[in-house]
Amino acid sequence: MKKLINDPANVVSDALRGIAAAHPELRVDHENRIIFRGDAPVQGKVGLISGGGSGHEPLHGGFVGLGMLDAACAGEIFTSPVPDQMAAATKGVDGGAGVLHIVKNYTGDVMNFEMAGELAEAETGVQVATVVTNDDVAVEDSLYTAGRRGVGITVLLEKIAGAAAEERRPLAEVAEVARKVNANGRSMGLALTSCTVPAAGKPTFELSEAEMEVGIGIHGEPGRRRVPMAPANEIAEMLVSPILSDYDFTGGGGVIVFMNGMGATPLIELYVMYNEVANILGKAGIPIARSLVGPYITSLDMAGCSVTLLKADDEILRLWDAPVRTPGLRWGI
Amino acid sequence: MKKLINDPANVVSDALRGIAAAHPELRVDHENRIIFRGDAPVQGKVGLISGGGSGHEPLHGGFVGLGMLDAACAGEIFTSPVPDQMAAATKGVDGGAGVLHIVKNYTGDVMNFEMAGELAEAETGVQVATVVTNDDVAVEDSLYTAGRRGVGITVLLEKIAGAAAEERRPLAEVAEVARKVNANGRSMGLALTSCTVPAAGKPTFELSEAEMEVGIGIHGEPGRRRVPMAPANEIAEMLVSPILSDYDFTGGGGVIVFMNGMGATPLIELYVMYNEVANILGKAGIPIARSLVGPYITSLDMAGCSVTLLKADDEILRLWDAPVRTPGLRWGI
Amino acid sequence: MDTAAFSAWIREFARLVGQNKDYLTELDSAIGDADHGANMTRGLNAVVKMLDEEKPDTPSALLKRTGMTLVSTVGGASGPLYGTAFLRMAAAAGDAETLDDGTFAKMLRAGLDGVLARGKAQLGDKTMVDALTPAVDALDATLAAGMPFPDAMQAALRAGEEGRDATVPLVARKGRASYLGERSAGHQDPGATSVTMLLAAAATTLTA
Amino acid sequence: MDTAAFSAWIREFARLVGQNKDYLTELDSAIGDADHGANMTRGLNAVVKMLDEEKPDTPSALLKRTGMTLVSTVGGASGPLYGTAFLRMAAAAGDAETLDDGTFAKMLRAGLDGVLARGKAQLGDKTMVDALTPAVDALDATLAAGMPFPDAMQAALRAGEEGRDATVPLVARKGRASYLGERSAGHQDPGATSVTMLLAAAATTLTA
Ligand SMILES: Nc1ncnc2c1ncn2[C@@H]1O[C@H](COP(=O)(O)OP(=O)(O)O)[C@@H](O)[C@H]1O
Ligand SMILES: Nc1ncnc2c1ncn2[C@@H]1O[C@H](COP(=O)(O)OP(=O)(O)O)[C@@H](O)[C@H]1O
Ligand SMILES: [Mg+2]
Ligand SMILES: [Mg+2]
Ligand SMILES: [Mg+2]
Ligand SMILES: [Mg+2]
Repeated sequence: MKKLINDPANVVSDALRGIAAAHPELRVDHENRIIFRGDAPVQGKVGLISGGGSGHEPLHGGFVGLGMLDAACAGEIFTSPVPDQMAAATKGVDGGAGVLHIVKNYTGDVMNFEMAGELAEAETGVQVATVVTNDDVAVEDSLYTAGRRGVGITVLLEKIAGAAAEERRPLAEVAEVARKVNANGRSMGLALTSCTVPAAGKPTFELSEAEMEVGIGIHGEPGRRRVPMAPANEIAEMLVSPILSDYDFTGGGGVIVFMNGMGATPLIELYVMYNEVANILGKAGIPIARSLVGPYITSLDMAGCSVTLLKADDEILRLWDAPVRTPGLRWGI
Repeated sequence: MKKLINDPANVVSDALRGIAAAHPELRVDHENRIIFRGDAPVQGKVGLISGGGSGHEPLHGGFVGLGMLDAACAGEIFTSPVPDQMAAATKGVDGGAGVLHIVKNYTGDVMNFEMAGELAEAETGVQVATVVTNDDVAVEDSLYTAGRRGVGITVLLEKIAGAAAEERRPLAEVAEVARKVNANGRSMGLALTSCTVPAAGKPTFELSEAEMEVGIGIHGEPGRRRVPMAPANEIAEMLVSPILSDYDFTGGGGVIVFMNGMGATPLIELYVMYNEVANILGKAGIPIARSLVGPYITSLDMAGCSVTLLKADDEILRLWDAPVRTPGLRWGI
Repeated sequence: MDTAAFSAWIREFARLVGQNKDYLTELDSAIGDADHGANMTRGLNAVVKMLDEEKPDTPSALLKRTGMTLVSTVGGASGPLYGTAFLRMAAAAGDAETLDDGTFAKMLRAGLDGVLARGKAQLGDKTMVDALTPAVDALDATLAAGMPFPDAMQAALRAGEEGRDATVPLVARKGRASYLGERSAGHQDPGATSVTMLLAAAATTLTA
Repeated sequence: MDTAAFSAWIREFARLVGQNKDYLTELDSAIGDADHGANMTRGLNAVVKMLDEEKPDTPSALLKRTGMTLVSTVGGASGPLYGTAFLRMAAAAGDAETLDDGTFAKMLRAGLDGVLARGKAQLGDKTMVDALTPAVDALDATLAAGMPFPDAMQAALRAGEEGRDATVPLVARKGRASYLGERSAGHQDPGATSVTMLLAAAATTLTA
């Protein structure tokens, strides 16, 4: 394992110190491992918090700031944060209008946020709403399982719900917007290599030079199937087809296309992939309204990519275009 | 070799198509492989063009837009573009105030830009000034060699000179600002792995699990020396010490710190590194005025990082803070 | 069983998990995200530190602080699940200074019920439930049949180990392994494995 | 030597480089950026296409278009250097329909001078200059001594090959290899190697 770290045990706390040093406009609670907007709590605004295991940077800490999250809780690498953190974050961003918890659908994340919500409401009476993202079409959607993973849509949702909160809309409406984004979004990902969890010290899975894992999540967990390496146009097909079969993206105001890198994939490859995805959407008669290309929800040093499509409408596009000022996403300000 | 590409021969043209599709605000001349600002030429503004081998994305094409470059020429992977491209770009961005060529100091880049300047001036009489970046302290600075490589400072220079041009300052002044940035900037880089050039199909060099290459550039060329793997704090020392020995960064308005990823290094590691660099600067009594953390001048799928320090003054900070709107860097607009 | 016995139990659980950290992570690599060993070790190290510093003076207090510490330090799926289990055990232990066999068995079942309530897994979903359920059932059954506690606890451990082994062929329906679908079959569940360490620790420390 | 002979020369150069593409890239991997084979192949493929399509009708036109095509398609260091070399050769060839041995030798020296002017390398800097200079010198000397052209060109090739081999121990002072400092020693220069292919192509095609 070769990593730019001091000690596997300190990766998260060291990185948080780096974030604090690089972004004086944020406030980092090192004890609780929470990244706050410098001006949190913003009075009268719904507070947005998210969090999850570390190793997905810039998600979530890199999305804290005006127009997006009010706070992010950093767990250990790939391990959801604990309720204490989320409860502290909830209190810290409560500006009197309630708090929205944005939770990716993983057993650990859901349970920890659940316990945090119970804690925070019991202790302080702050009103908490929760939205759970579950956009990964690689996983079967079923009542009898853990359900679909929350992946790429989380980035778009944090931006769009953040903009709705910035408009001072009430908690119920912000949660409603967030749920709409999740309902209208689908993702699919693929890995060319495994990632290496620092504490584990070696790749989570082995993959030969000739193969790739299709249907991976963002935690280095193996995918749904292993297939031979293929050119970018076929890979794009493998990612986009299941998305288009799962949900009708025609009609509406076009789609927001999010071409995400898993952490070790160079941008030039993401643009090659984006071109193929755009071609497929063109043939399917689905207009592209906006796009985002880059590593925004990553899986440590995994090579690979994921595609997220979000069916847009006027409200979604207006909120997407609204100003945002975070380390990871910024425009309009 | 595992890459998200169709064919090693088409990587650059496919990626340019992806850029065109993802960024409708830009205009891509596919034949000449030039990425233009959509509104180029901007009348009365000095035009800034840069270019170089591909594989360093977002540099340079991702830095085209308001407040930064007017055009970027994309060469083959790691191969400088040809004079025809640069001459066409020069003509395409000439808004009557002359054109600045921003060239990284590599034999190929320098010679090709030289021939382009000769061509463009001869054919159209447009006034061309050139600034060559050479900030890499890993390489000895000597009249008898090819001199130092242009690396990280190029990103900061394109931003700052772009802001000066946006202020409608004349060519000589914009060139002057650019030269000041280069003169006040130093960089040093390090690789944990080699990159793989698509056409070559295998890593440029082999590096064991226990070693790293110190003093690498951005083309996968081997570094100055091979040393045992070390923790982040020692690595930061290896990068920052030679920079501080080479140039006096005390006094002035502090420094802009640019912690760059080489393409396959996850952001969490860059923040761990940034923290160590900030510690070293703190001990050296050098205040940090601004910072930039992320993969901005990359080397395909190389894992590693580089540190660039730029000694700032009021003018540099004002221009750094000025609005910029490009795919790779954006704020204030 | 007094507070000292429970302290020994938890410490032995921590020792076993620490010793098998890489093994647990290995199991979690195959069908999860390679952190179960690290998660449990981090949490149990914090618990041992808490025990050293706070020296809780009743079984219930000890179990409650253990649960709270696990909740606050483990994260992931196992944090709330183990945490809830210990919190429910603490509640079931009541105010007693020492617990008899029957109360211990009730306590363990309360822990299982907590895991079920929190995680909503069913038997056969390939989770820690698959080791804990047969163990709790076996403990109840053997104690009811009049078996002395040490033997009953051994039987519970064996049932748990069988449950753990039986997770191998299962297709996961809960937790991270469920994302693998059919590919999760053929691998042993990490959480069921750490549960057998909890049982083994009880079998060695609570039988004295 | 007429236009057809020059066409054969360039095509043979293209064939040799194409055949050795991976080898040239291998050499460039050790002390450069792993693209010399790809660069030269891309450029010379474009040149062959140009020759097929345009069929230039004088030696000078052919050399000029070859140089321009290389400049426009190779990029990197080798593009301007080989391009300038051919452009200077074109100028030295003048308007003649056929060239004699002496003019060819002058032409080759003009090419070398172009490389020197453009790249500012000196002999011993571990560049293509180190193969081209001894070759041009040997051609001049052997022709001056009255050796027939085929033998003189063979001598030039051998001198070029010796020059190429002599780059191995050198520490590079120009081009990308110079960044390696002392570590560049022990490796053969890729550009000097492709130059010997230009010479070998001349030795086989221009001697008829
Ligand atoms: N819903 C659930 N109910 C019971 N146990 C579960 C559930 N989900 C997961 N587990 C258990 O948790 C274990 C994984 O724990 P761990 O790796 O620490 O957390 P994570 O899955 O968040 O990385 C699994 O092996 C399984 O036994
Ligand atoms: N200044 C120079 N003068 C002469 N030849 C040079 C000079 N710089 C580089 N070269 C030659 O160019 C070769 C490398 O060409 P190539 O790999 O195609 O370009 P790049 O170095 O830009 O990747 C070197 O092996 C060397 O022979
Ligand atoms: Mg986990
Ligand atoms: Mg090159
Ligand atoms: Mg796990
Ligand atoms: Mg090269």
